[in-house]
Order: sequence, then structure tokens, then C-alpha cells
Amino acid sequence: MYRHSHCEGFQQDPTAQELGLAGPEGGLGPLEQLVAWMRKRSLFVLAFGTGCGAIEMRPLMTSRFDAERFGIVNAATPRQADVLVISGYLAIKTLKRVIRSYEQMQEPKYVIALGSCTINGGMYWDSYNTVKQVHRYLPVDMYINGCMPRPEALIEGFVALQGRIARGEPGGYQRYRERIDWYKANQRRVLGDNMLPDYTYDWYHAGGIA
Amino acid sequence: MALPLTPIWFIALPLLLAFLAPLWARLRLLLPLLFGAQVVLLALAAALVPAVRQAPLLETIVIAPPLGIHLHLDAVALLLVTLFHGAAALLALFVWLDEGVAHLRGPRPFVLLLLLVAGCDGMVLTGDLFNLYVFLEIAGVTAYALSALHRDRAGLEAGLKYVVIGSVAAVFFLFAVVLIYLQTGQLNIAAVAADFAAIPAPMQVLIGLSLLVGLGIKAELFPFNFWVPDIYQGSDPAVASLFSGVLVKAFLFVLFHLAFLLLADPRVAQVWLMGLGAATLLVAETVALRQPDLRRMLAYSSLGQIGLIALALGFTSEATTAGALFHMVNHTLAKLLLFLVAGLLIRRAASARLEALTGLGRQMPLAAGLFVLASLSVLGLPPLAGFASKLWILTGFAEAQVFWPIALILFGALLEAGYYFRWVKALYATGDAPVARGPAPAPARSAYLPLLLIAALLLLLGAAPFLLEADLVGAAQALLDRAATIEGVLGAQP
Amino acid sequence: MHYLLDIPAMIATSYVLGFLFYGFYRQYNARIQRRWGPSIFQNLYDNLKFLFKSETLSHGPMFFFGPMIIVSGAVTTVLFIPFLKDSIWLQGFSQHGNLILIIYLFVLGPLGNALAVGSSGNPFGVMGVTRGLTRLMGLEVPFFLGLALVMLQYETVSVHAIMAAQSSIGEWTLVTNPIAFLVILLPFIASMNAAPFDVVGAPQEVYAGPRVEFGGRFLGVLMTQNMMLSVGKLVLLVDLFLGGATNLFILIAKAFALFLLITSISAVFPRLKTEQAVDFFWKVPLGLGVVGVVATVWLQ
Amino acid sequence: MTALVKLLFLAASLSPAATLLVWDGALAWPLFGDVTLLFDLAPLSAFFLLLVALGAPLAAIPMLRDDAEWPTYALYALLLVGMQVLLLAGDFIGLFVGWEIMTWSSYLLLLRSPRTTLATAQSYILLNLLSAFALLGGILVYYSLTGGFAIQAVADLGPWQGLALIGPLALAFLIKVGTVPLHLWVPCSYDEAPDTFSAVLSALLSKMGIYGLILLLTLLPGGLAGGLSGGLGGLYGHLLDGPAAGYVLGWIGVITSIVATFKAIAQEDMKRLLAYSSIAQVGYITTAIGVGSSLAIGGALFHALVHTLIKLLLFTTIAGIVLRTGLRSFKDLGRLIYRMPISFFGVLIGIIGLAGMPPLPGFASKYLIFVSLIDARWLLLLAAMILSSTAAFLYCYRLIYAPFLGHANSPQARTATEAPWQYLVPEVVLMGLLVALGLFPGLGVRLFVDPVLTALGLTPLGSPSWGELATPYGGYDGVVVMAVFGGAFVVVTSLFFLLRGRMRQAASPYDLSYAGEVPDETTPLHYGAGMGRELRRIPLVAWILGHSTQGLYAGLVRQTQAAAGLLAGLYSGRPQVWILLAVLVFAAALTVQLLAGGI
Repeated sequence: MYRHSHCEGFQQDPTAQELGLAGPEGGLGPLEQLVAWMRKRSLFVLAFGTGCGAIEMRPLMTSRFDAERFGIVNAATPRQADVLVISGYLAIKTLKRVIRSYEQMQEPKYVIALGSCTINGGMYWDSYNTVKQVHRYLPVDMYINGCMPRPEALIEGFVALQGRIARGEPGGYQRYRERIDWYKANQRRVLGDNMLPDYTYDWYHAGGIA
Repeated sequence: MALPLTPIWFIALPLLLAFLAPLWARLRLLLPLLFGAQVVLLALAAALVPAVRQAPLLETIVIAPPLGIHLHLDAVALLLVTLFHGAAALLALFVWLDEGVAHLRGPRPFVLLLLLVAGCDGMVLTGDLFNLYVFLEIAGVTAYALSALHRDRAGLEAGLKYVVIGSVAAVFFLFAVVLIYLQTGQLNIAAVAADFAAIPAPMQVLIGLSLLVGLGIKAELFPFNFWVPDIYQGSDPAVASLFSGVLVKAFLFVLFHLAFLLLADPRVAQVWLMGLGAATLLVAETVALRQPDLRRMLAYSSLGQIGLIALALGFTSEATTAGALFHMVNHTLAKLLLFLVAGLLIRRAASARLEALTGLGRQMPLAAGLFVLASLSVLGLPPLAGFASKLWILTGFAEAQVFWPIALILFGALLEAGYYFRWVKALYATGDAPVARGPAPAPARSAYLPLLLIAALLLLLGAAPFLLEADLVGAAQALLDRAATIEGVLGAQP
Repeated sequence: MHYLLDIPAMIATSYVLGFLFYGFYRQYNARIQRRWGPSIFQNLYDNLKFLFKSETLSHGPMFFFGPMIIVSGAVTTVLFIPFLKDSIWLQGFSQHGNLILIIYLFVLGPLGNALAVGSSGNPFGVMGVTRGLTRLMGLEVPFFLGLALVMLQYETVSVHAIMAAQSSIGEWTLVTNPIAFLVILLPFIASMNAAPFDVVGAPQEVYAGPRVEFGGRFLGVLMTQNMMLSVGKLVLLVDLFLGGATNLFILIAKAFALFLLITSISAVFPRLKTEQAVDFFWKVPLGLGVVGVVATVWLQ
Repeated sequence: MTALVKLLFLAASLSPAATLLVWDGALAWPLFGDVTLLFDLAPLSAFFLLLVALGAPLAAIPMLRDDAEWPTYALYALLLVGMQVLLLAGDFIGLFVGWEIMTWSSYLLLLRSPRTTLATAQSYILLNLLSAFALLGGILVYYSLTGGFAIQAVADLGPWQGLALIGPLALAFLIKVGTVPLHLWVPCSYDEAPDTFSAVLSALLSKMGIYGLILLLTLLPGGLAGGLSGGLGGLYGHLLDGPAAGYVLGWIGVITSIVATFKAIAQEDMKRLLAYSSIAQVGYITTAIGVGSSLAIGGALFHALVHTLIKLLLFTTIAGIVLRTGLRSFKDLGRLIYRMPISFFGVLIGIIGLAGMPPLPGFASKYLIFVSLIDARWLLLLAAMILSSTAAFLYCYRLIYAPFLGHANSPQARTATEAPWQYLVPEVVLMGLLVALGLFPGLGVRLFVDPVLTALGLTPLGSPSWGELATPYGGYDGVVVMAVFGGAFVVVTSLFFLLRGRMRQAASPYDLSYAGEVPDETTPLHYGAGMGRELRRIPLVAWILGHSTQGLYAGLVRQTQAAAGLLAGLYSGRPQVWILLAVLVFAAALTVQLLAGGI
């Protein structure tokens, strides 16, 4: 008989949600504002086609919805990307690659998780092999729910993200840096000895924090 | 009593010493005497130089007319005699200093060596066809015995083969002599030459051809030189060096001497001699490319050089002839060195095969170095003597605007490089350890003395060929100037 | 003193023109694809965004110096190209240079960057570099041949002299020696790294090629030099074929016309494989060049 | 004892410099007849003697390191003697003597290496001797034409006489230069020679062929003085603005460089790649000599100088790598930049010069050659040369990437240490020379090139200032280029640091963006081996790489061997055959003679 406690993801860990970082005091200076505006106006997306949600990225980029209007374009490698889009359900096998790609992105960097599966496993709610709550392993900035979310929804999500960027609200990457131990613990719990190397972990602990 | 300095000593002294061999053997004086005699004769030759520069020396010992011994020492003969005795002296010194060649240190080889040199001297010096035949036989017989000196299967086989082919050659030669005597009633070469033209043409052709075949066999020209490799391979390298350095030169000289003297117009012989020379050169150099046996390779190489010399002599221009004579000298020295070094190497490796000699150069650096030096000289690479003489020959051809021999000679040299450097590479090869060495120890340091002497001579002659220039040109003139020779001899006859 | 004003002016001109042209290029493509496309300043935004990234990963000293070298190369190139005709402004050091030098300076920077790519140790980057060098090998031959036709026509390798020789439209090289222009046109597109010859940085195939490891400010730097160098190349062609420009507006107009031509060609053709591109250059433009040589040199 | 030997060796290696400085007056050494060796120092030979004087000691210092026994030293000294004799010779015999001494001493040096195979040694010595004998043949033709050996322009020369004179000499020098298809001996010998000696082979010996080619031009009617009417132009008229005969030479050179360049790209062995690249570089020089104008000869001389320095630098550095790692193949090395930084800079400077990139002098010489080709209106040649000099970037990049960058592919490469000082000293000196020459091409022209040009009767290039290289077509200023680039570099770097944000060092060489995967030691990340494979898909390149001259030479050897075997059959050990043959020949000859005699 199947029991919830065996199913990864249902052990609620409130700290992940509670944790929020304070924004910069007294708003942004003029240069910060300019820079923030630039960042808002140009988002390079590393679309990680983890699941069926990948299908929604194509119309987003192509003529019909033309995300390039908002300065949203595809990037080839994580080194050049600003936004990591986790498109759809995330298998544990894929999780490692996703984390690796995220850690290779250069800050500031943001994570958009689309589809219900990334929120609670969706139709895979009882799968032994699907990550239920992505934010336990990666600092998700924006969830876009729906199965599938239409491109309009995606655009809305992106615009919302742009708003946060423009307001200078702290991005998930800061949280990731602050709580690296917790994230790594979670990752290690599911990945086990298939864990990825500790480059970022060591870097943060070597005082890489700005 | 003061002995007169006459050419007769060149023949008499070796004979005398040879007949008293048992005495020397008892006194343990063999080797010193073998060396000393050659040195003395060398000195004698040197002493005769000024006189010969004036006019050729004539010596006649009448036994019973018309039989007698006519000795005719002109510049070219003196040059060759000097060469022979020089080579023989170096060889004797080597035999003396190197204990390795035991079978060359007894009384028998003592006699044979002396007789061989005496025979060669005689061939060069004599002015009489019959004496020529006699000396030819002396030299020949001693050569057979020498090649069989090595009492092993190869040596005996070589000796036997040598006897067979040598006697055939002698027959041809004798046939020619007899014909000449029947036709002219003369035996004195000059006299024969004077009225050779009177002989009917077909008879001239017959005589000429039989002479050509007879001496061609002895002088190792192409269609008649198939015996050479076997003999050189079978006999001891030291002896082979004497064959290639002295004996062949003597026969070659005789051939061309007769050709130039008998024929009023050398062009008749030119096509034959140059053709034979060219063929010898090409064939020998080509065949040598694949020889796995050091001695055979050297044999073919010396064939090639003989061909080159014949080619140059046959051209009958002064420059080429002088160059050819010079090349005779250089080739004698180089081949002496090569064969003696080869003897050392072979003794060390207990084999003459290429693979057996692989990497030997690292163990016997001096010997290998001398081998390389001599090879360079044979190839005619500066600054060694071989280059000077080859250059002389080539310039001679270029002056005459004749270019096919130049191309031929250069091509031959290229082929020659093809196999010589194959051996050099083998000597210095590394990697696989060479096959089992013979028990023979490394030769005594002193044994290298004569070899170094030869090397020094090669370098000297290469750097300063002008030292010999006067003598060589004189010799070339003496060889070519038919009228002067005839006139000189006949004018001086009783 | 003069230099102190002139040099920044040249660099600024090339940069501004660069992002404006590329912004136009993206809009133009978008319109061809029935999209709105980004704003014309999009390239400026992207560039500044990258320049202000708060984190940049480096793979060691050589990796760091590569982008520096490539930008220095771009700046040097721009400074050796005379922007204006018979004017003392926007000349840089072009009196001390010449056409052949400029052609070599074009590739100086990329080669320096190739070292950085290699030292990053990412095989995809090196693959991209190899493709780039192969493409260079293909395009240089007809490109240089076309320029050689021009040099021979004016019997000089000095850009100034070539510019000065074309005073009126009738004397433009484009008119007097059209075949040379045709010869260099396609290789020029390739040297601008535009479609259909842009296989070097193929994103999905070799993972963005040479730029695979460059992120953050390095990428910004690379974009900067790319824009400046493109403008430099355009200006050089204007100087050589369109008779140069006496003031900035004419320069912009001519360069823009040239750019329009190039973008129109590159917007409608699919991408070629490396060896296809090289083979193409050695057949079509080079063949045309040979024809040109025979026509203009041998038959005179 | 050994110290003394090494000291003597160093002294010997300085002998060319001494000769260059103190030689004055002519020396005559009679051989025989009218053959006399004349030794004199003409400006042309002085230039090449300068190359030897520069190269000899720099190549000698690394030889001190490897415990080479005295024969190597002696042979090297002999080689230097040969080159000096060759260069000082005022007559052809002296030239030939030097040539031959050089040939066989270098051959014996080649044998000192344990890697030399029989095929290599034979191809080296046979082709070089072929060259030497062709030279001798040409000399004899010259002798029969002029009646002397002194090197001077022939008064009047018919086209056929010209061919008979030029043919053999050109063959000789082209073999030495190693042009296709006579280049068989170059790659294998450069590759298998002792590592410290390859530098000498490539840098100095090949230059002797160049010297010969230029000397050849001066032989022709009017020498080079007559401009187009002189030199090769005097022989078969003109094509466009250049000599028609030179056009052929030019194409020989360019085809050589193209073929060699593509072969170089395909090599797996560092030294072999360098060997092919030096064939290609010398090909440029050959082309320039074919043009024969003042610009071209200037460019050829300048390129000869630059190539000497570059190849000394590169071969020495590679020798250092081989010494430290014992590996010579691209796929085995990698990431040595952190282990051998100085060597890295050596190779870097070397390849920048090799690629002809400004501001190093490689560009100056190529610039002169290009301009001379435009001046001669030989644009097709120019395009072909551009092809090879652009393709050269590929092997240059490979030469620096595969050993120094990327990932270490073998334990030796992971643990290597910097080369010993005997290697580093020459490298540093050469780097300095190259940079200086790149800064001041005008000075180089003024010091080294112009004297030769004036002596050859050509108009000197001249140079307004040290830094400026001036041609009738315009020039450039090395100092300005270097200054602008350096300034830009400094400014850009400092600006970069002014930007906000952190630099983050990659934690490990394997911290790569690799499609989300995590590569490690076992992942094949080093692209050094496969680099340039896709070139094979280009038809022309595939054709070039698919063909080789080895088959031709192998066939030649096979045929000769077969002939040898056939003739050896005659020398059977059976006396009866001998006698039979003798008698048969006798009879045959007799009948022939009698029939011919018509009796």
C-alpha cells in the first residue's frame, strides 16, 4: 500500500518558503537603476527542455508571440544565460544536469519553473522519480502554473520577473548563496552518490559572497 | 761497391729476397724485411724521379737475341711503380703490426707478396712482349696462390676459380703475342708498334681483340669480370686489397699502354675501351646495390672504379688521362684502407654480412670512422683525394665538350652512394643489439698506424693535389705520346 | 592633443554605429519574419547588461587576456582605418598603416582570442575556432584577390591614396572596377560572420563555438569588439569602393547602404557547412576573381 | 675534460661570427691545372654568413645540454666549416666543396639520432647527393661555356644554353630548398634528426639553397642589375611585369607552400609539422626569388632572416618539450602553459611570426613579397600565396593549442617542468631579436637587406626611419603599430577592471559548460589530435592530403633493385659460364669488327 511519507517531496520544509531576503535599503541609486533597467531589458534564456513544457518555448520565441520584443532571446550556453527556464516535470536524473547548468550561469541569474509538475509533481505526484518541489533544490524565482501554461502565461511570468528585476528585489541566486548548505543537503538527499562536484559550494564557502 | 741506381732493382731485389726466404724465416726477419724492401724500393723510385723527369730510362739485359729483358722506365711507369711499392709498404706495415692476420706472417706469404709486387713492377716496366707475358704469369700465379692462402673452403675455391679464369686470360694473351711475333718477327713493344700498321687489317683486329679479351679478363673489364667478386670474397681482405689496389692497376696499365702504343690512331680503340669502361661502371655499381656481403660489395665498387678509370683513360685527352692516373692512385689508397678496415670489422663480427656488422661502429669508432672516410674518398666527395681526381677527369671531359661521360660518372657516383651509405648507416645503426660477436679481441692500437697513414694521405692529396700535378701530367704525356716513346726506344737500341 | 580627441571620437563612432546597425539588423530580420522585433537599442542593452554582470568566470590568465587582446585588436584596426576623406578628423593612425596591414589586423584579435578559447579547455570552443580558421582560409583568398585588383588598379596599398583617387561617382571603384566588388562581396559577408556563413558559432551544433566559455563581462567585451570591428570593415569598404566620405553623415549613409545590402543577402539564405562554405568560396568568388584578373590584368 | 671539449665546441660555433667580422681580402688556394679556389666575402654571402653566425651559437648552446659525445661536436664544427667555405667561395669549385662538406657532415650528424631509419637516412643522403651532383654538372656546363670557374655573369646566353646551365643548377638548389616534388627528404629527416640539430637543418641548411638560387640569378646575362632585362628576365622575356622564367619558379614555390601547408595541418607530430611548415616558408622565398625585382629580393632576404630566427626558436622550444616529456605527438600533450611558461611564450612568438601577423617581422617580409607580386601584376600567384599563408593559421594554432592549452593528455604532460637553461637562453635571445626586428623593420632593411641589394645592382628599399618599412606602394610603421596595440591593450585591461563585479576563478579545469554533463579526466576533452579533420572534406585539400611522392620514389627504388638483381644474375660463381661468355663476346666482337671492317 502506498504511503505519502515514502514519497519524496511531501515532507514540508517551511524554511524554504519563509526565507526571504531584504532588498537594498533606500531603493536603488541611479547607476543601479540604470543597470537594473538594462538587466530587465535583456534576458537571455537557457531553456532546459526537461519535460513537455519545452513545447511551449518555441511559440514563445517565434513569430507569433515574439518574446524578442521584450529582449528575451535564447542563449546557447549557461555561461551566457540569465534565466533558467525549467520547462515541465523534472526527473531526478535531469535534476543533476539542471543544477549543474544553473551553477554555471553567471550572476545575476534567475529561475523560472513552468508547469504544475514543477510545483507539486502534477500528474506525477506519486512518481518515485519526479521532483515535486523544485524550490527545494534550486531557488525558483517565478513559478508559472498550468498544464501547460500558454505562451501568454509565460510572457506574463517573464514580465513579472522583469518587474522584480527592475525593482531590484533580491533574486533567488542570493538565496541560493545564503542557504547553499541547505540546498546542497536537499540535493544530496535525492542525488545520493550521484552528486555533482562542489565547485560552487567551495566557491561560496571560500568567501565568494559579495 | 756502389750499386748503380737502375730500374732493374725493382724486380731483382724482391726476387733475391724471396729466394732467401728460409734464411729470413730463421732470423725472424720476415716482416721487417717485407716492409723494409718496399721502403727501400720506394726510396729508389724517389731517387729516380729527377732522372726520369729528364728522359725515360732504358735498361737492356740481353740474354740471347732477340730474347732479352728490356726495361723501359718512363714517367708513368715510375708513377705506377711508386704507387705499387707504396701500397705494398703500407700493407706490409699493417701485416707486421697486426697480429690478427696470422696466415699472412709466414714465409710463404712473404715470398708470394714479394713476387706479386715484382711481377707487377715487371709488367709495368718491361718493354718486351715476351717478358710481359712472363711477368704476367708470375703475377698471376702468385695471385692464385695468395687467394688460396686462406686454407679454408672459400679460399681454395677462390684460388681454383682464379687459376681457371686466369689461365684462360693468359691463353688469349699468349695467342695475341704469338700472332704478333709471327706477323712482325718482333717482340720489343716499341718495334712492334713501329710496324704494327703494316699488319693486314683483319689480323690487326684479331690481335687487338684477343689482347683485349686477355687483358680485359685480368683488368676486370665488364663482360670479362664475372670472376672478380668470388675471388675477392674468398681471399683474405688484405690480399684482396692488394689485388684491387696493385694487380688490377698493373693489368689496366698494360692494356692501355699496348693500345696506345700499337694503334697509330687511338680512336679505333677509344670506342671499345670507353664503351667497356662505361659498361663496367654502370653494371658494377648497379649490382653492388644489393650486396649483403661487405667483401663482395667492395669488389663491385672496385670494379666500378676500374670502369671509371678505363672510361677516362680511353678518352685519350691529356686532362682525363692525368685525372685517371690520379684516380688510380686515390683508388688504390682508398681501397687499401677499405679492405684493411673491412678485415678488422669482419674479424670482430666473425662475419661479413650486413646484419652482422650492424651497430659495430659504436664499438669500433676509429675503424668505422676510417671506413666512412675511405668511402667518402671513393665517392669523390671533397675534401678527400677522390674528389680531386674525379674533378680532374670531369673537367677534362667538359673541356672537350663531351657530356655523356660526365652524366654517366655522376650517375654512377649516385648509385655508389646508394650502397656505401647503406653500409655506413648499418655501422652506426642503433636499437637491435648486433648478433653474436666473434671471440676475436679488438686489434692492437698500433695496427691502426698504417690505416691512419693512408687516411692522412687521402686528406693531403685531396687538399693539395698540386703536389702531384707535375708528375701526373708528365705521366699522362708519357702514356699518350706514342711517337716519342717509339723514337726513344728504337733510337736507343743497339 | 589632436589624437586625444580623435581617437575617442573614432572609437565612439564605431561603437555607436555598431549597436545601431546591429539593432537595425535585428529589427530588419524580425520584420522579414513578420515579427515586431526588439527596439533598435537592444544591442546596447544586451552589451551593457553583460558588461555589468556581477559575476564573471575566468579559466586562468590566458583566458583572461584573450578578450583583452581581441578588443585591443579591434581598437587598433579601427584606428588604422581612415573614416573620412580629406579631413583631419577621424583619421587615427591611418597614415602609418596600409590596406594589407588592416587586412591582417582584422584577424589579429580573433587569433588572440583563439588562445583564450583553447586555454579554457572546452573542446566545443576549439572546434569553433578550427571552423573559424577554416572559413578564414576559404574567404581570404577571393577577398584578398579582389582587394589586390583594387590595389593594382590604383598601384598603391594606401587607403588614403585609393580614397583620394575617387573624387566623383564616376570614379568610384564600384563603377570603374565592379568585378572586384563582386569578388569580395560574399567573402566580406563571411568575414562579418553573417549568415549564410555563420556556422562558426552555431549554437546548437558546436554550443556557441568560440564563445562557449565566455560569460558575463567577457561576453560583453566580445560583443563590443564585434560591433566595432564590423563598422570598421564597412567603413573600409566604403573607403575602397564608394569613394570614401567627406563628412560623418555621408559616411553613415554609405555604410548603411552597404550594410543593408549585406543583411538583405544574409537574411534569406540558409547556413552552409564549413567545408561547403570553403568550397563555395574557392569555386564561385575565386573563379570570378580569376576571370577578373584575366580580364583586367592579362588582357591589357 | 668534457668541460674543455664543450668550451672548444662553443668557440667553434662562434667561428662564423669571427669570420664575418675579421675576414678581409681574398685567399686563393690552387688545386690543379687552372682550378683554383678563391675565397672572398661578397655582400650577398655576407648576409647568409650573418644568418649562420647568428644561428650557429644559438643552436649550439642546447647541444651542450644533452650529453652528446665529441663526435657530434666535431661533426657540427665540420658542418659550420662547410657552410663557411660555401659562402666564402668566389668560384664554383669552392662552392661545391663547401656544399659537399655540409651535406655529408649533416648526414653523419643525422645518423647520431637513435630514431633515424634507413629509409630516412638514404632519402636524405641520396637526394642531397643528387642535388650536389646536379650542381657539379651545372658547374661543368658553366665551365664549358665560360672556360673558368669564377662566379660571374655569363656574357651572352642562348635560350638552350640557358636551359642547359639553369636546369641542373636550379634542380640542385631546389632539392636543397625542398620544393615539391623534391621534398621527400625534408620531413622525415627534420623529424628524426637529433632534436637539437633539427633547428640547424631547418634554419641554416635550407638557407644555403636560397643562397644558391639568388646566386643563380646573378649568373644570368646582366645579372640582376638590368632589372627586368637582367636575371631570369634576360632569358625568356617577360610575363606581365615579371620574368617569364620567374613565373614558373614562382608557381613552383607557391605550389610547394600550399601542399606543405596542408600536409603540415594533417601532421600528428610536432617536429614533422615544423618540417612541413619550413618547406612552406621556404616556398614563399622561392616565389619571391622568381619575381626577382628589388622588392621581391628584399622580401626574400628579409624572410630568410626571419624564418631562420623563427625556426631556431620553434625547434629549440619543441626540443625542450620533447626533452622534458619524452613525447612529440599532439594527442599526448596539453596544458603545458602552466608548467613551461617560457616555452609557451617562445612558441607564441614563433607562431605569430610564422603566421606573418603584425607587428612581428614575419609580416614585414610577407608584406614586401605581396607588394612585389602586385608590382609584377602576378595576382593569381598572390592569391595562391594568400591561400597557403592563411591556411598556415591552422597549424600555427594547433602548434600552440595542442601542447600548451586544452587538457593534459598524459602523466608526463601533467608533471613536466620548464626546459633547462641551455634551451631557455637561446629562446629568450631569439624572442628579443624577433620583437626588435618587428618593431624596427626599417632598421632591419637598412642594416641587412639594402647592402645586398645595392651589391646586386638593385635599387635599395631604403627606410625613412627605424620603424618604418617603405615601399613605392606605401608602407607601415612597426613602432606605431606596436605602440597602438600595446596602448589599447593597457587601456582596455584597466577599463575592464574598473567595471563592477567579481571575477570568479574556475575551480578546476573540468569546470566546463558541457551540456549539463560533468566531464572528468576520462572525458576526451583535448581536441589537439582531431584538429583540422574536417578539412579533409574539402575536395582540394582531400586531394592534396591523399597524394604523396613517396610512392614515386619507392617505385624508383624498386625498379633499381630489380635491375640490380637481374644483373647480379650474371655474376654467378660458375667459371664455365665466365669462359663461355668471354669466348662468345670475343667471337661476336670479332665478327662484328670483320663485317664492319668490310673484308
